[in-house]
Amino acid sequence: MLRELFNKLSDPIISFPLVTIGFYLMLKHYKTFGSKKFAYWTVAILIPVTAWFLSDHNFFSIISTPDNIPIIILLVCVAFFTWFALHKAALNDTRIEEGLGPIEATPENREKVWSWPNLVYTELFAMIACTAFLVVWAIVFKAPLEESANPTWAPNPAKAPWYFLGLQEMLVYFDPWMAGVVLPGLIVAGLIAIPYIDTNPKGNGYFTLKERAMAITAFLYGWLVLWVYLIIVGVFLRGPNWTFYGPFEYWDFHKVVASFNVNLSEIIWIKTLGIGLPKNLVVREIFGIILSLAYIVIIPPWFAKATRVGRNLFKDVGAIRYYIFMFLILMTMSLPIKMILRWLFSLKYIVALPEWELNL
Amino acid sequence: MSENKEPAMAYSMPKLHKIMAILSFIFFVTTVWMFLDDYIKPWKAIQVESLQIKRRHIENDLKAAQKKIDSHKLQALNVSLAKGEEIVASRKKEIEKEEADLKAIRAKLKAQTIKNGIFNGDVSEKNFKYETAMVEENQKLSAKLLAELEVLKAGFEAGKDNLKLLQGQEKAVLTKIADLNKEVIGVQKEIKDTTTKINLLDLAKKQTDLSPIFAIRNLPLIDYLDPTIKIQKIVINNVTDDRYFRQVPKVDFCITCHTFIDQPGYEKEKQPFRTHPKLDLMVGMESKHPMKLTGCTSCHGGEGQRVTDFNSVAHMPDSEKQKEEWIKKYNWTEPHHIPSPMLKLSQTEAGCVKCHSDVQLLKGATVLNEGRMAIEKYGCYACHKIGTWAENRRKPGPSLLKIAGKVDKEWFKSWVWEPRSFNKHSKMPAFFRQSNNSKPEFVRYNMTEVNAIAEYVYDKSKPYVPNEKYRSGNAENGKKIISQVGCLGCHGVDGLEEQSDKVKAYAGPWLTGLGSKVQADWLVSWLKKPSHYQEDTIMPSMRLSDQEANDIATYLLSLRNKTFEALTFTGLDKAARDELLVDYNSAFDTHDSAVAKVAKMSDREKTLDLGKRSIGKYGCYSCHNLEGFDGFEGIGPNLTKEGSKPITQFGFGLQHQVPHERDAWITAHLQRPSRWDEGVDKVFKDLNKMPNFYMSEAEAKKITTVILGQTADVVPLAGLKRANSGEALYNEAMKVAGKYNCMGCHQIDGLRGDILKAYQDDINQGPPRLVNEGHRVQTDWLYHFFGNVQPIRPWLNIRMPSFNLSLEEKNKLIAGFQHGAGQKTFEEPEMEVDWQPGEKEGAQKLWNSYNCVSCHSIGFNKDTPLAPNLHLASKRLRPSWIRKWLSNPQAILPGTVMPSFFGEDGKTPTDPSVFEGNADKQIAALTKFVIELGKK
Amino acid sequence: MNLDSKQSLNRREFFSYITVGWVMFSASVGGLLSLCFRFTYPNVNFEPEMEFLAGAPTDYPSGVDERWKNLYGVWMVKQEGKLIALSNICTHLGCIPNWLPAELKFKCPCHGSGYYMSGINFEGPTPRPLERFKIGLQPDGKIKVDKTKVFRWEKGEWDSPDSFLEV
Amino acid sequence: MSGKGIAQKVRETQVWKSIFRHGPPDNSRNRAAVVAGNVFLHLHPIKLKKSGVQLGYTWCMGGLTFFIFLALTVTGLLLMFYYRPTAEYAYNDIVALREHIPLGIMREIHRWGAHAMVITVWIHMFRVFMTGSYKPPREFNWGVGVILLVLTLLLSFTGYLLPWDQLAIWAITVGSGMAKATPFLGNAGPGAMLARIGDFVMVSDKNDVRFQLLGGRFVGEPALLRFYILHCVFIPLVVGVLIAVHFWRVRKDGGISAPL
Repeated sequence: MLRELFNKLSDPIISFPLVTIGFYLMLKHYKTFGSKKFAYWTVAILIPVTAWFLSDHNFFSIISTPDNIPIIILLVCVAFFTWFALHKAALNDTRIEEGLGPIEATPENREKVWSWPNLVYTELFAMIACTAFLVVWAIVFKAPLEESANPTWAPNPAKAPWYFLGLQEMLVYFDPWMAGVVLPGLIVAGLIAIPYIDTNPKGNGYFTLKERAMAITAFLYGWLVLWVYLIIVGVFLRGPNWTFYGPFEYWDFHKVVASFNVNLSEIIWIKTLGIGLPKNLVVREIFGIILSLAYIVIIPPWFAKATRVGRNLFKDVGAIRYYIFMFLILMTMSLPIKMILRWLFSLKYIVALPEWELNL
Repeated sequence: MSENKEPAMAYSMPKLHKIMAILSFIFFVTTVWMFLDDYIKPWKAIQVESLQIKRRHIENDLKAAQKKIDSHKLQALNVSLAKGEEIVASRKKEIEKEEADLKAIRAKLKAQTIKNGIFNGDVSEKNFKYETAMVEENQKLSAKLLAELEVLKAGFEAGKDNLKLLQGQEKAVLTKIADLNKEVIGVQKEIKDTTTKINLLDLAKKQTDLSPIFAIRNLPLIDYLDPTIKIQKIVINNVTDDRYFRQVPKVDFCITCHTFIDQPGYEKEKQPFRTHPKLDLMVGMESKHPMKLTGCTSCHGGEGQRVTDFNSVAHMPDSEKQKEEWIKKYNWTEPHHIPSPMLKLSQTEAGCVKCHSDVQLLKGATVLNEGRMAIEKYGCYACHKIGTWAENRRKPGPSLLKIAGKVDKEWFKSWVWEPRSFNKHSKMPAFFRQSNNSKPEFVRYNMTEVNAIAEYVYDKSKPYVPNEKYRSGNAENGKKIISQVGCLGCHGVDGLEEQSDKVKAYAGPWLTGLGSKVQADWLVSWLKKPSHYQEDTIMPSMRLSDQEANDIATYLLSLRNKTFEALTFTGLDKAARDELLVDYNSAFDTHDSAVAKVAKMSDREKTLDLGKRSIGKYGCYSCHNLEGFDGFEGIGPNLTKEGSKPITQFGFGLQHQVPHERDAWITAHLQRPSRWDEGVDKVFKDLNKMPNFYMSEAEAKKITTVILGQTADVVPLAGLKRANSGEALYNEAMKVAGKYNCMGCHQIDGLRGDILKAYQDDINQGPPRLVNEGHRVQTDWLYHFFGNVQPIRPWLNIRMPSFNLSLEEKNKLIAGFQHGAGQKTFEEPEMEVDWQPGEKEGAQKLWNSYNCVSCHSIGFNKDTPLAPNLHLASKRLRPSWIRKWLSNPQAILPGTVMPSFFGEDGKTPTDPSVFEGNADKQIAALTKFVIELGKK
Repeated sequence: MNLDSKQSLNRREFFSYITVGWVMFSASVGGLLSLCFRFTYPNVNFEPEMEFLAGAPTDYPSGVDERWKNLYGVWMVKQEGKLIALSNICTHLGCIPNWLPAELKFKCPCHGSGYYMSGINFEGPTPRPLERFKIGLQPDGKIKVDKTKVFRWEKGEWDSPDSFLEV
Repeated sequence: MSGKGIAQKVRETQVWKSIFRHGPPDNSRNRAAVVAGNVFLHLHPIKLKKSGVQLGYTWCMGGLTFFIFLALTVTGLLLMFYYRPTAEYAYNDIVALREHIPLGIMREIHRWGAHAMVITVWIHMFRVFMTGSYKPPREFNWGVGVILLVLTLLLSFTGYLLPWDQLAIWAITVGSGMAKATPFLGNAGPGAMLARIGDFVMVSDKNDVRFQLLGGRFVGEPALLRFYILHCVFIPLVVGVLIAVHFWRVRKDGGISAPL
């Protein structure tokens, strides 16, 4: 029963909101989360839980697939380093509140030391450890090799390399031109733009959360929830036909999930208005087009005028930075918005123009 | 200069800029040059030209098509269209109403589709859950799910019903609308139908426009988007290029320039725009060798993957004239570093051999077949291995095992020394008196060798006593018999030159000077029963009467060669003999011990030893049966892969006038093999031993084609012509037929029938042509016939001989004919005649009305028969063949005297009164009638 | 000529050389780079051909024609004045369905998916109708089927004029 | 002569001195000299802030990324001796590496190392973000870093195809399928419809950006060759150059990050 509960919980419809809430709690109570006590307790709880998870045949077989090993390492690393970063930030923030300044800025840490041997040896140790780790990894786990390439028969599911599975998961909600081209392009462009948008002079060179709450919240949400979480879903929870399977669920080929999705235009013209779809494509999709444009064009100025946060931000960074930032945030948020619309209304496309290959 | 010089500057800025400008200009020019060099290609110009040619053809087609259209009719249609539009316009309101209905229905339809889609998904999901619960034996859950499922399913069913209802309504409304528009729709369709062809042609013509879009598509840099001018390719997976480490599928770009090679209608264009001349056999979509499957270089050779220019693909001119022309037109040069240049046009058939390796004669490959026949004639295969098709053949020369009983030793020596001095048509080649062995010291050795050979051969010869006595006869009569019974199918004969030259028979020797050669008794007994002298001879018995045999012998003996009779051959030069023996022996020993060894031998031993060695040296045993040479291989090099032999491995000696090409060497070699020794100082034993056949250039060229076809190319199994079991048996049979020269007389399935050329006036007087013979005659009958030949066509002078066939050969022949014609082994011919009511009477009526007995008179009246005895037909012929034959004899044997009673299509009887003029019924009845004749 | 005008002349001269030099240089480098770009598109492509000529529309009787099924995996279906080229890959798991003339349906032997003659699915586990291929008429009146372009019903592509031939 | 004496003698030879310009780094002068005088070590400053050597602060993920890059270069170079990028042989060669080629485990190291590099480079970025180390004067270097991150993913992606197994071609088919949807440049992307005049189709599967990537309309032998070249030569070259720029800017923009 517990397993079934986990299966149910891990469905993105439930787990995505859960993860979002967890993310909010984590940042809100980062000092608790970043404490060593919390870490010890978590590990203490996680060890038997993991053991119980591993005892399940289906879970174990998914986890131990050779190509999934790196994702597990990634998970462990991300979990640890997230905790570690927040731990460090919590320590620094406490010090800053006390007026002491960050640890990294203490005189003993600003003292200059010789590169040889301090740095060189540190690096050498890291290299040796890394080499040893890689060798052990290579010996214990064979690199994956499946049957010879056969262009006439596709495995089901056909998955992209794991680091792109976040993008492939987005394909459920977006057309390839958005999920595969526009959004990744914006991720790269947005990342490069970060230093030019973030004008906050504080927090340069040391761990802190309080001094850069908004920047870190935005970045971590993108990184942890919209990237790492989606990869986990894509790797572990998507089976044949990209159908959702819980962690303890057997990948039954015949599993069917009811998924008949409807376009916004169909909802409005047929369901609500009860008349057929207009012939003219633009007229047909006019509601979706207006909505999408409004989302991008109206929200930023309204936000800057109507809300305190928006006003401050606009004042702090100036118009250009503000609009670029808002654009990026809106594009980021389009994914969760699209997810929620899909789950709540079975909405397929807001703008459905397959004739022009332009679906939103 | 110095006034505006900056400190710490080696050069002034303006100078640097100037140099920069100059170098950049050079850089720019080279870039542009490279760009143009990459873009401008000769084949592009050719494709543009081909586009114009195509346009011209389309315009002609268009004119023809426009002429075909009845303009009045079109006009009338247009008028009725206008009328129809008026009528429809008057119904505007109705139509609008219906269209509004349609819209409403479609909206509902769409809504229902969505609903059903949701239902479908829900039902499937619920069903899966229910099944899972059932499997897990969770009764409570499954019961609950089942209840839900039932509800969903009911909803889904209702939805589906509603959908069908709506679809029905939609259809009804659509029909109504179409009905309201019918005046317009019908006429529009008719107009469209009449103008389809023109519209399509217009479209095609548009594609040949040299419009701005055409220019843009082929613009440099963006000509990757969707160019119209592009390299066209054929990838042939079943034929490979040998890259030595690997066999790589062939790729041919030839059609890049030969644009219309597979399209009929361009036969009269200049090259490279001409259609392939044999479209029904090659290249054409419907042919046996479609372009996409066979490609071009598989047959023609050359470098299919190259498109740079005319030379890069290794085009080869067929003649000096063409060479001159190409040099002028295309700047043609000899191909370099290309192992297999294109086959010259006249040698193209060499390309067939690559895939059709096992068959004897290949239908349609005239040059190749004639080349193979020449090889058969001269017996090249006896000394050289030439592929699998030439394996296991008879020895081309006569057996010498009983030679002493046939010709005398003196004649033998003079013959061997120079066969042509006795018979200018001799197939026996000349080993001596050639350009490389005519030096006095070589002649002395050669004559010694000939003496020794004769001694050896006669020493081993068994005694032979003829079994007939010559009683003399009428020479004139003999000559007539020779010309009539079919001797000319194998032999040319002095005095019958006119016919002989027409037939060009080659299986047997040209008969000349026999009076100077053989004894009369020998000749008669040979004519009566050839196997008495030589058990394995292919010379058949013509079942000659004593008188006939004596008449023929008289004629043949009257042919004498006085000059040859006068020849005497110098006796054995013992010194030369010993020198030669010492030479042989010193190959593995010192000169002194060789001398000692020879000295120990007796005189006779020496002569016989030299005789045997000389026979081995010249390979006489390859062509003639000789004692002491069992299991010896032919002395010539293996020619199975000669067509791929690198040109550098051909020794051209000092023959600079022979072009350095594979085919030129082979042709030159065949015509005068001794030429390579000319001007070269060689010792006696190293002289080129290939004899001179004195063949004509034409023959040499044909043989060259065959040899060129013997390449090392590995063709994957899928690409080879693999004979099915029937074809394989047929090929075997044709090998036997080739051995006994059946096709010297019979034309078999369209091939050869040499002697028919002497019957051009009336082909029906010649030996019967065999078409699908295995289908025509019953296998048992054929077997019996080979053993006991009985005349079927008594009015013919020419005779089917009685061959000395072995049991195996007989079986091969009958099996080959039978399976080659696709006849099953155990098929019982429908011998039981089972008459339908009234059928027999009808058959009798037809028999009379078609007047069969007027030709098939045997057994019916005393008239001279002009056609075979039908009483024997049931034993001989297959009923299904009789039916086929009756329906249209001309289709099987063009020019036959058998009339076609059922028209060209075999469906229109000349006597329509019987069986309501149903041809099939008439033919069936007649067939039964004929079979019944044999039963009585 | 005074000094001023001489200097300005020099400047003009100097300006033109530097312009010529660098403009030509940039043009050449740009040209070479665009050639490199062009280089990535080969002139001859060795991929298997996805198009085939399928004779004249009149060669096909009404109903389902199976002549290209084995060679190209295509059914030619003539129905209601339209000729279509239907893929013979089951949209469920990729098996090859059979045409059952008696029941006028395609039936997949693997898991029992059924399709109407039009390719629409109506039974079994399959999620969507069969796919159609691009079909068009050549100037010589022959049909050309292009398998690279697929038309899917669920995307509303079956109304596209390239997805059928009016006969 | 004692061991020490021999060592002393060796250190005094011309050969030794021509290679090592200074004594053992056991005093300030030589510690400075060894870092400044060694082409590999001079990437480092002679002295740095103490926080820069604390693993708790730096996590050493950038350094590890570079080290793994080097390890991948070496193993990859060795793998190239046995691997042939052709449709006939690619798979067999990988099987051979797995089954019988000495030290075929190199392939495992290469593959896992590639995954490890993706992870370390992500965490490196994570750390740099968390310590705000992209802030002035390091904005440009952050941009270089992002591009290096993308190139790392591309390196891994192009290498993914090379084993030529089902995993490989279908992952690349799915991955490269997205390129097909590029607006205006992919045949199934928005705007591709517009780029046609009559039957002149300017964006089709024969000329779009996906074709350029794969050298064909689907993942076939040309794609294998292109990915091989990209994986082994082209991207590593670009990455190498950018790494040099990245390191140079680390030094020039104030060394390993620390509070300003």
